[in-house]
Amino acid sequence: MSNAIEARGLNYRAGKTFEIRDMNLNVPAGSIYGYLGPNGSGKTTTIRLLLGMTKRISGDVTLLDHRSPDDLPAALAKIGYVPERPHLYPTLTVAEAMRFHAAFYPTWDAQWATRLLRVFELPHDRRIARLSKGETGKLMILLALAQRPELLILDEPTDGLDPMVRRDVLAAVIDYVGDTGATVFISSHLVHELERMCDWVGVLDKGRLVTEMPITQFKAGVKRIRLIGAPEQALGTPFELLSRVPEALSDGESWVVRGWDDPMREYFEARGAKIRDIVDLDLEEVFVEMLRNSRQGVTR
Amino acid sequence: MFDDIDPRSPVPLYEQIAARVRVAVVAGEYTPGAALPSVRQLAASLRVNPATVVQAYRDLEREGFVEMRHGAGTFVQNVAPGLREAERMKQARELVRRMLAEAARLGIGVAELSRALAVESGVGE
Amino acid sequence: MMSAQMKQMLHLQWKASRWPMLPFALLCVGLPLMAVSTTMQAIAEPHHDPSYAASGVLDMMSGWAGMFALLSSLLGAAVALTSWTLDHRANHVYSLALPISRARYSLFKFAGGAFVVIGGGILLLIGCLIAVSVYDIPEPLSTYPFSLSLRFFIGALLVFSMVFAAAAGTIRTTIYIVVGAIIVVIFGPVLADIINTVFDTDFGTPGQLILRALTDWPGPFHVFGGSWMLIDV
Amino acid sequence: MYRSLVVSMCVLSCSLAARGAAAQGTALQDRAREVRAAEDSLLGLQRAAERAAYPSDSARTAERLRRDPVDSIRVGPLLVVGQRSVLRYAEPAFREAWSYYEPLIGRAANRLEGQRFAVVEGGRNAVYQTRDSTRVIRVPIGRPRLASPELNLSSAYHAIGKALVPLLPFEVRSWLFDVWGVPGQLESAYRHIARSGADGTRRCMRREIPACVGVLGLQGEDWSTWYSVEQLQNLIRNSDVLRASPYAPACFRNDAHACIDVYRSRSTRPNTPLGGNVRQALMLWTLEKAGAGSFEKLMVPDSSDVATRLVSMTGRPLPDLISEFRNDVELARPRARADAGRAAIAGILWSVVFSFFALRSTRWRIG
Repeated sequence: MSNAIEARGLNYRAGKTFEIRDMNLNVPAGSIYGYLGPNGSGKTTTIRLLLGMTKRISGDVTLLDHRSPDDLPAALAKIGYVPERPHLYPTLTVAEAMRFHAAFYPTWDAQWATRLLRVFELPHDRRIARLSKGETGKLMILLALAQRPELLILDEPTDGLDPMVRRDVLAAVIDYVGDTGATVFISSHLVHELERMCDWVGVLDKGRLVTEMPITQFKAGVKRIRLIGAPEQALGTPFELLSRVPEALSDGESWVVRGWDDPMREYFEARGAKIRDIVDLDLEEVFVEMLRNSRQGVTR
Repeated sequence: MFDDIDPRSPVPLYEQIAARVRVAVVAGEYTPGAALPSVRQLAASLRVNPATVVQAYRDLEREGFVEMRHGAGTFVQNVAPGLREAERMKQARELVRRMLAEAARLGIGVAELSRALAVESGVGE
Repeated sequence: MMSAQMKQMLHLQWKASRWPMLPFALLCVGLPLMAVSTTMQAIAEPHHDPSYAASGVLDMMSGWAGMFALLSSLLGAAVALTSWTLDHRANHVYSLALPISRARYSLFKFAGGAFVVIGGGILLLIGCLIAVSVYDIPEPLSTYPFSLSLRFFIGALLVFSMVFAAAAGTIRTTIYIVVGAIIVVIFGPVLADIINTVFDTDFGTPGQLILRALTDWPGPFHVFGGSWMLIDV
Repeated sequence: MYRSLVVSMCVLSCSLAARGAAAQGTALQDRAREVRAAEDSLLGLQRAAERAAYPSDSARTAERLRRDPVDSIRVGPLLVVGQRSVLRYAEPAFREAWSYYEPLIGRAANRLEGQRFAVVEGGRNAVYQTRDSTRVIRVPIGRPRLASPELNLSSAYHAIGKALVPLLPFEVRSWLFDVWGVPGQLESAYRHIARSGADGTRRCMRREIPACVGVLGLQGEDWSTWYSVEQLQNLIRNSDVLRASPYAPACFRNDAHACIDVYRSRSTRPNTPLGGNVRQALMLWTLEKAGAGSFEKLMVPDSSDVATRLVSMTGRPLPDLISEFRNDVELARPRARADAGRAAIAGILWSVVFSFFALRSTRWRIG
């Protein structure tokens, strides 16, 4: 098994406005895969398509070498899933929800579940309906982790949680991954949150997987270059041009490029452009430029 | 010690972690034989990918700063004096390089900079 | 032995339906007591000729019969609704992520609901047995606590399974069912009339046909057509 | 969304149960009355329709008659007249009813030669007229898909019974309340006996055969065998007219004769404890027991009472006969338990069917 999740030619349509066309998604086994995209880009829909909760028009999905949806139960036994919104039965207490969950997962680790319960400071006898948002989020993570899955699918697991809870939740996930080497597929629109933990990123925009690559490659040599007298045509660049926009206050232009290396200055000097500045960019800025690029269809 | 790890920095996370350890070792913060935090522990507390920590430790091992004993953990090596000096110099030059880059952006010349350095360090003492 | 999963599903059903079921539990025990006690009070009134006790009891009991049937179908419907509402509330996401097939999950749910319905039947039986043992039933009447409770249980189970099946579907399937029923009821007679006049045939109207098909043996509603009397000749 | 479905289902089940309960109480023994009521209302409808159709709408009538002409069939000596579409359903009912009566009434069948029965479909107007409307017996017939076939059979039994009643002497006719019954009414008879509070019926229930003979009206109007003195006192107490009788005080002093005098003084009588249905059931039961030729003995035009005729029909002593009838009626007691078992089987099977639908619950729920 080289890929924990594999989608080939996935097609889906909802109404007239949203569609996923021919998506190919590969989540390497053992990776922490950050699934990035702005709100409404189709992250949750993709996950539901993968897990066989939403019916696709066509395409093949393989989860941990099990085909979806025919062989879903076998796959789901090894998948811990935390949806974006609370999905647990609200009338059960925390302890009851744990017992319920345990009955369905043969790999359930009761000892660890108890420990997580203490770490997360969850009141075991309180009904889920009366838990705070943070507590519910922690319980969802607890259930998904204590079943000791091979693949964790987390859909915006920290959305709307306070920083303390967020930290606890992510630490628990990483602790588990460090222990078992499980694959994590984590979706978020909060880029910086994923930045430190992911080793793969997939960027989704309006139902289209814009890019999918290791994060080192994604971030490698990404710079903002402020130019005066930028060339009209950006042909034969040694780097990858993500976007170019005129500067607001001067007559220069601002280019965002990837794969930059200092000797590439020559490219501009040869074309009579003057480099005013070269600035490092973080993942979030790369992400934003990436989306701008994909939407405007700037020449590469 | 790892508090100022910055995922937004263009410097890769594993490099940042390795650098912190190197500094600690050469500064004598870690004495030879001391145990580094386990991969799992450090990854969870930093909320970084465990693979990142592993890579940092591997780099450190290759450079001779630490030793990874299978199943037991990662321990600080007795660093050769030459290596220690070289590392200190490397850190110093890195600092200066960063200062120069920032100064260049602000249009500050080297002369001004060295004057400022003298003033600042004089005041500092 | 009951599997751990079934046990948990039962527990879930219990937690989801215990408060809505409380009034039903009280009614199940209380209805037979109420029926028999009011009947006995009525025939014990001073101006009531005691020699007509039997016919008085029969008349009163046939009046209560409808209440038993109503309680039975309400119980079934309520159990079915409580078994699915929790899933509907979160779009079934949790159950869909469980590593069991959808059919198996539905079967678990069905079994859980059926247990609650059985509980209702047992409570009614208890109520009936208490009622007929506390009061002297005038001769030559007989009491039918077991067959009434059986009928009650079957009626509740039937309505439970129907509503359960309807509620197991999506909103869309429910709309199809309702629209289909409306079309049959509204346009069926018109269509049948046209066919009957044009071809000189004599089908009944679909409504009548359907009603007969539903209520005659072995139609699904046959159980509601029989005797729902706790005390009968 | 499915809540409305639930509500309508509950309403349906409730109304069905109400119907079932009502049927339990009354339908069986009242079937004959229902048929008669339906017939009467049909008659009115038919007359009204005929008035409307003649002559203003004769063209339409002619058209209807052309499409569905009036025809007749013979069933034994009987002549059944009606539009072909209705005759289609009337014929099997009449054939079955006649096959029941033919061996019972034997040679008396000749007396029915040419008796006409006009079959009328419920809900539609008859478009033909009959020449001699007094001699014609109108029979409401329904389409078997709508009305149950048993209802048509009951109609036919009833119609033939109507033709039989005029053949009987006065004593028998009045004892039967001028109505010939429908076979297979022993269960209904049991219900009547169980419901009746009269002292005689209660004693009959406890196997006192003379009491049975009394409440069946086989000893004439012997009220003392019908009601106990206390019951008569109760009845008198509840009626203003009877209470005002000069014999009433004596009656209240437990003078049984005085109680009867109370009724006599007002030229009235207490209700018979058992209605016509039980007597009609006894009559048919006796005919079935007695076999061929017994109907002729019933027809003998002398003034002998019903008891005598029953004895002469069967050749058995009256208490013996009534005891057997009583036993047969008790055996015909409705079995609620067995009925529940059958309903349970159907109910469980249907629940399994519906649960199968539920198992096909889709997993495509979102999006």
